[in-house]
Amino acid sequence: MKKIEAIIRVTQFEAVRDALAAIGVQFFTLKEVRGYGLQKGQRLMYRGANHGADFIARLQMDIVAESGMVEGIVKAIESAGKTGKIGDGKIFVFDIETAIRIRTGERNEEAV
Amino acid sequence: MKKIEAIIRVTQFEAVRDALAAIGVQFFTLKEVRGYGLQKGQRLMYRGANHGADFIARLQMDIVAESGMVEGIVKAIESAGKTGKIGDGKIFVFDIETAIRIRTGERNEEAV
Amino acid sequence: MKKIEAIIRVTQFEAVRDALAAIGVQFFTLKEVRGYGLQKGQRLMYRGANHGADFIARLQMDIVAESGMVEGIVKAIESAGKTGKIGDGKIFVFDIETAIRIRTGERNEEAV
Amino acid sequence: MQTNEALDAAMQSQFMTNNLWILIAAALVFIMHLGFATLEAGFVQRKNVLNILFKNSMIIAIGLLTYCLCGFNLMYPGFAEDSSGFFAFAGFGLSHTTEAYSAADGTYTYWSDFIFQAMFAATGATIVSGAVAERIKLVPFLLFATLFVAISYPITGAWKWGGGWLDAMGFYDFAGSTIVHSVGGWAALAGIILLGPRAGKYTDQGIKPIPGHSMPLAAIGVFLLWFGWFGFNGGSVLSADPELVSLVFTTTSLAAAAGAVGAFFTSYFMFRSYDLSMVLNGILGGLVGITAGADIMSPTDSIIIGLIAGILIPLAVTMFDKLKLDDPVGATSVHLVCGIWGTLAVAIFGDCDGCGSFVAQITGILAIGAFTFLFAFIVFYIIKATMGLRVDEEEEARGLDIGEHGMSAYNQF
Amino acid sequence: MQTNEALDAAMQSQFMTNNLWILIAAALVFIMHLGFATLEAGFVQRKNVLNILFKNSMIIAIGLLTYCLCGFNLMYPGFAEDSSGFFAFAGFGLSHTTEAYSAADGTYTYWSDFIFQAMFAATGATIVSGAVAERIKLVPFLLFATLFVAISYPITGAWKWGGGWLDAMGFYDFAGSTIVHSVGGWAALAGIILLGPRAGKYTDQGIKPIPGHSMPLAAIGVFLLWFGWFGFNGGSVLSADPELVSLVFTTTSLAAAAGAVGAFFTSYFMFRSYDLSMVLNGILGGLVGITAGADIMSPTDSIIIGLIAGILIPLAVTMFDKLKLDDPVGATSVHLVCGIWGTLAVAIFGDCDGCGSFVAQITGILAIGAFTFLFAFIVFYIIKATMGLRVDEEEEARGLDIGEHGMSAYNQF
Amino acid sequence: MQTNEALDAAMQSQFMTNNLWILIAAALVFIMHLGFATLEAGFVQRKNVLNILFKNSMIIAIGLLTYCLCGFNLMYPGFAEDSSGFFAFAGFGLSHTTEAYSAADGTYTYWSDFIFQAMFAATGATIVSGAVAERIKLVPFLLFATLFVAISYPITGAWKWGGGWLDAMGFYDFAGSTIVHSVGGWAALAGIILLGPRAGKYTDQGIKPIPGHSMPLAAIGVFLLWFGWFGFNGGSVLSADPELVSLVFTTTSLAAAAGAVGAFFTSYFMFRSYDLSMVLNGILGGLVGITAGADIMSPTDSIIIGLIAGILIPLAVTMFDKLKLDDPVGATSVHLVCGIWGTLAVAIFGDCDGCGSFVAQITGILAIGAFTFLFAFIVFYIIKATMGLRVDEEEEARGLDIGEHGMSAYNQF
Ligand SMILES: Nc1ncnc2c1ncn2[C@@H]1O[C@H](COP(=O)(O)OP(=O)(O)O)[C@@H](O)[C@H]1O
Ligand SMILES: Nc1ncnc2c1ncn2[C@@H]1O[C@H](COP(=O)(O)OP(=O)(O)O)[C@@H](O)[C@H]1O
Ligand SMILES: Nc1ncnc2c1ncn2[C@@H]1O[C@H](COP(=O)(O)OP(=O)(O)O)[C@@H](O)[C@H]1O
Repeated sequence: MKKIEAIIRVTQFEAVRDALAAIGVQFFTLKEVRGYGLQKGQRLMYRGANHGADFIARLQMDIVAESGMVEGIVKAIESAGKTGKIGDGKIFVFDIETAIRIRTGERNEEAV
Repeated sequence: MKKIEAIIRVTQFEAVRDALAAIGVQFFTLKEVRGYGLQKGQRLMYRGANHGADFIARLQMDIVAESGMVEGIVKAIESAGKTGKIGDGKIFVFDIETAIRIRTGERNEEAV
Repeated sequence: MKKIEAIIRVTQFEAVRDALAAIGVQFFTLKEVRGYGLQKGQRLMYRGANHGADFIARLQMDIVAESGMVEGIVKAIESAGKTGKIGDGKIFVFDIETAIRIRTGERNEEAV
Repeated sequence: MQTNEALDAAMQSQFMTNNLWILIAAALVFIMHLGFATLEAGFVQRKNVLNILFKNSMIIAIGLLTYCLCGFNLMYPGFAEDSSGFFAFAGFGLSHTTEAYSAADGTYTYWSDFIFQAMFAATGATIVSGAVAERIKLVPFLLFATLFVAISYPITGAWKWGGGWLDAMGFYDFAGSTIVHSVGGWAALAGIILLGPRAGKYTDQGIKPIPGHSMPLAAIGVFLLWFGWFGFNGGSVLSADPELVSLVFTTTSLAAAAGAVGAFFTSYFMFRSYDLSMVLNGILGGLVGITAGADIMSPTDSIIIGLIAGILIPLAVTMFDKLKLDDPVGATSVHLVCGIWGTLAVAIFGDCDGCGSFVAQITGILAIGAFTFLFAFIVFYIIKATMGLRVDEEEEARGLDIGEHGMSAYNQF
Repeated sequence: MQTNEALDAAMQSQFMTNNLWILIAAALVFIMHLGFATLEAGFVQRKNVLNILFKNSMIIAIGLLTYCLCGFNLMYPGFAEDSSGFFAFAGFGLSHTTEAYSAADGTYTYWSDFIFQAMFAATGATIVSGAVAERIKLVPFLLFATLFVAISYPITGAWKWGGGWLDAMGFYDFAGSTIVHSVGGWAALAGIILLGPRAGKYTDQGIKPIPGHSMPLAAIGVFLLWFGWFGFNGGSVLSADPELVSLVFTTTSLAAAAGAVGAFFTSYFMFRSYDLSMVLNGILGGLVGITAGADIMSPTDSIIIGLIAGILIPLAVTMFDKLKLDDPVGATSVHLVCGIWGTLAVAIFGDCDGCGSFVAQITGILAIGAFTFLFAFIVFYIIKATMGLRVDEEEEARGLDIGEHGMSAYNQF
Repeated sequence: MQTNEALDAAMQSQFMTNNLWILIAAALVFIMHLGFATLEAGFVQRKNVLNILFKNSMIIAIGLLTYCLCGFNLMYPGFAEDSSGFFAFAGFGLSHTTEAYSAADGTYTYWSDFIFQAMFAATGATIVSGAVAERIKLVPFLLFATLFVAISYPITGAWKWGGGWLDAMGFYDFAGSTIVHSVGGWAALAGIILLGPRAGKYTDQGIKPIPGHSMPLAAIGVFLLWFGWFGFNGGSVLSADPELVSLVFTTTSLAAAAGAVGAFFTSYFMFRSYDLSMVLNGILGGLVGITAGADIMSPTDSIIIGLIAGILIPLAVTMFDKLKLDDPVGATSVHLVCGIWGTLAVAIFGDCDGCGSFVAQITGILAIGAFTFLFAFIVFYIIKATMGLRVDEEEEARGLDIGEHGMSAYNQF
């Protein structure tokens, strides 16, 4: 069991979601996050003073999947989430110990 | 040290919180997330067009605890978070390397 | 590769961000979360009834870094995030399996 | 002859001014509906905001149309002189069509009379909508609102303003502390009794407050209501009489101000908190309180009346909560309690001859209250037994915006 | 002699009242600009809110200044009698400076005339701003708005209100269903054709709705527009004539109410949903529909006109969506479709002598529509070819608030 | 005899119209308090919104009650003729009780006079509340506001409007650029000097902007203020004089429009940004600027005055920031700087005989400014020394809504 955290552009969300659906992944959790990274936020002004918005809004997708599916999921996110310009985001893969479906109590492979 | 991520129904939050408190867990971090899964969101309409809200609002609880407590915590969440209908959510357990309390610098067991 | 999750006071964010920048860490993901813990929220009133706001608003910083940098990052957060009063928050360190930069496909060390 | 021309021109000019004021007052009463809509929207939870806006948008539409269809002729049926004046109906639709009005006919035209009165009609239903918010089903509520503004409000209104039996016995209610505000409050009370409290409000560990989602919206609502009240009370003079209208502006504003101060201190002493929702309700309490006697009070009287209304607000809110009568916006405290208080205050402070005696005021309060409460209770009861009144638990938890409308009030957050 | 004094005083008094009403009506029309600003802000996405507020704040400023500079004298150039009255210009700036007006000169002063008319002028551009929202560049839009209110609106306005050729042929448009509202709608149509739809609105899988970010803002907007419409229609009587102004208040309100009901039922039958955005548009549709004949309709007529306008709203919204003409706020449905309907309704329901015949009404609709659409299309086209009209994809995705202004409408969330 | 009857009726009719306008103007000035409340709420951070709404709700209540108690009689004490007219007090409470007013007594009743003036009184304190927002303690602020509107504002007001020494020397301030707006600005300046800037605003790396939490609220505020200004300036004619009131409507609107344009271009040239907050402040600057001479300016004059006021806004905001005088809503730029400018503009553009000379205007600005600044500084200083003026660091960081009220302005997000 692995957990994939993908931090993607807001504008690529629908492409990534569809790419995931195409390989059978329909379950994930989405979070609105602020990204600090190479792509600086827009220059912001308010009442004559600059405030470098050093972050930009991003989406984080958490996907839990069997280890065997990780490679495919990563590929799907990579191709659908990529624009080639700075700021495309990151994918992180974690090991997961147990996954439980609250409704049924099923564990691990059955739970995701 | 383990980290438990529970993705639950918004409506079960208070029950889960109280069930956790009953077994002595009062520390956790809560996030508002969007769940994509078996339970589809409500059919939404706006100006005559459907837009399948394919997600529903959910809460994610992050609980860090000693390994020995994990089983009890999972049980508590399972029983308090369950309605039996599709959409009850998931619990994921992760291994944690180090936990530090910023205020005191205490590590691991002492920190949570 | 490690992932550091730091749950800090809203008011310490800028200090922590600057402390991290000082040791060369400019990439992270920020989340607005609600903390349940020792520091209880303010006593709240509305129309004559108390409602213990049992949580307070907090920020969670997710930083992925090479294992070698973890110690320095934790130190920076600890010193900049500390006020000494209850409620300073926690740092958790996780092991990460793979990190991928979506833009380039670079993996792990090159990706962060 | 030329003299007559001049006098006619002068009287016509007075007629124009009087009539213009009634129309402007009607526009100001109209904006109170926006005040109610934003106040109620601010005081409900985020998930029920669109629903309350929907109801308030439909209520004003229903109110105007039913008042045109039958309400106006139920409320002003032209009771025969010396009749008991309990019920009469002058027929469907509006009767005036062609000839122009002039100074000789009074201070305003038929249309001005209609539109000013019509703007009042929907107020009662709007008051109810706030009290039963966050749990009542949409269509049943709209059905109730239609019957209430089409039938109940005009009938009790006719007893006094239509020249009926309460008017004959000297009941005094200048602009409607009882006839408009309590009436809404009684119907609200019937609704919240039959509906029960919102889920999770009254728990074993005590009262769990459910804070309104937006205080700016609530504050906008209260200021707009105060603004509209210049038309509500000022227009009820039914002419632009300089002395009376300006006195009414003064008493109305001073009572509102005193209501704020009364609620400020009382809620601080009771709860040790500076609670904006109480101060906002206090302003409204002061306004409702002065409404019955705004034209006959001195500044000092109006300050006292407003102050007491403001003091009543936190007490009433606490009382209704003790009784587990759940009213998200405080409509019963504001409109029912302060409406009764204002009507009684006429007997205490007013000194117009042969009117506003304690007996007359109490009779009016009880008769109108009893009729309205029963009407509302029965209608709500029948609806409950047939269509159902309350959304199911799951819908209440998820919110009525998604449940009833499939939409959210706020998007892209 | 004394008699004359009395008559003069009486006439002066009438003049004062008439004039005062025009001024109050001007203030009410002004508040419609806040209504448009909040309505449009509520119906756009969160990321484009500041941009729309910025445009609407500038439009009223531009409208007043250009109307002062040239619009007023283009719209009321004083056509020679019996002239065809197509185009004339009375010179730059305002001409009145010193002598006071009195009863002898009409019902209001030069300044009242100017300010009441000037408040109307910017309305057209405001209607456009909603339809082209979320994708048009700021400065090109402001340029268009300036040319539109300075030149196009006054020229077509002159044809009727300035006493031009349409007036001569009996075209009837009391307060501007065509002259103000359709005109805005035609320009909006030109804009959305040249701009294209917002990214992602029309997809292979069908129409993807892009819900407005705040229904409370939208509702505030619609109630304020209704409130302002008392001045828009009521002030168009151009005096405080009691019979007429009160009739206009009545027909205006009944049509708005019927519009809400029409849109309620139609959108329920079409989509099985209780869609607040449709009911709000329905109210506006009713208001636009009654505007051409608000002074000559009976209550029943005005209810029918409003009801049909309300029914047209969901149909028109669906039609424009089918045509892939993307209008985030429904401006074309409300102002263009219901504006045409209201102008035609004069020929159907109205019975003023020798005016408002089908021929005259259709001629007016077509002539003004053609001129306005062409003017707007050409100006937008030239701007598109030179400065560019549409923000780039990335900016559209990120939102115009950050893209055009470097600011967000909401902070610290 | 009959002739007299006609003349009396005509004069009574004029009296009715004049009086009605003062009352409607009072209602419009009232709505400015909602304008201030929403503007200030929009420009502060999300965590301090409820606090600012609370203050503004209490200020209007306090203003009306203290004006009734003593303010009115301090401001219009009836100075003996040829007295220096510096200070007098006509006693507590309102003096008028029974006899009706009629045309013979002027253009409006005692009550109209009171309520119109009373609505002005709280304005000064409202201006202060915005400038000291996000860091001042609640109860100390309310104490200051009470003393300020009860004592300081009426005393300086009496110098001119009460017929005091500044009036005698020809100082001209039609509707209060100095008497109302600068006065609020001076007190605001005293407050922000003693309070210091918000934490984190002025850092080593320069000025860190703290954006307002809601631009829609701010825009609603500015449009409502403009709307209310029709009553503020228009009502200050103190009659419904057609020529004057309509001129005032025109000059007021043109100055506001020009203020928007002035701020638009200046802020673009200074900062290369289209800053809505600057345009909104520019509109207000134009309104404040025209206020002193709205009845004596031509359209061209008023456009120039408004344009310069709009240009001054970004300059003043930048200047105050350079001086580290932190004003979250720009109250000092709008009300103090443009208030001074507008008062001076009377000497430049105005040409009323023997009034508004440079000497008189500058004397008025300095005398009223000095008195008000000192009064405010001393009161704030004493409060600071005794009760403390500023919330502690932790409360400021967490926000005053939770800190002072235990509530949030927005819930369930
Ligand atoms: N080391 C990191 N730890 C956590 N989040 C990161 C890290 N590096 C990048 N991110 C997230 O990924 C986003 C995109 O990264 P960025 O460096 O801007 O683009 P790119 O991946 O194209 O180089 C950032 O905004 C941030 O949210
Ligand atoms: N594989 C997954 N990865 C991440 N989140 C998931 C995954 N599966 C489910 N979830 C989360 O759990 C929620 C509930 O899951 P769902 O499948 O709807 O119900 P059930 O658990 O009853 O089958 C989803 O909305 C989603 O947020
Ligand atoms: N066991 C835990 N699991 C998850 N989050 C925790 C845990 N303990 C604390 N936190 C988070 O850290 C925050 C600060 O912790 P708290 O106990 O209040 O202060 P301190 O660290 O100073 O003792 C909490 O609000 C909560 O968000």
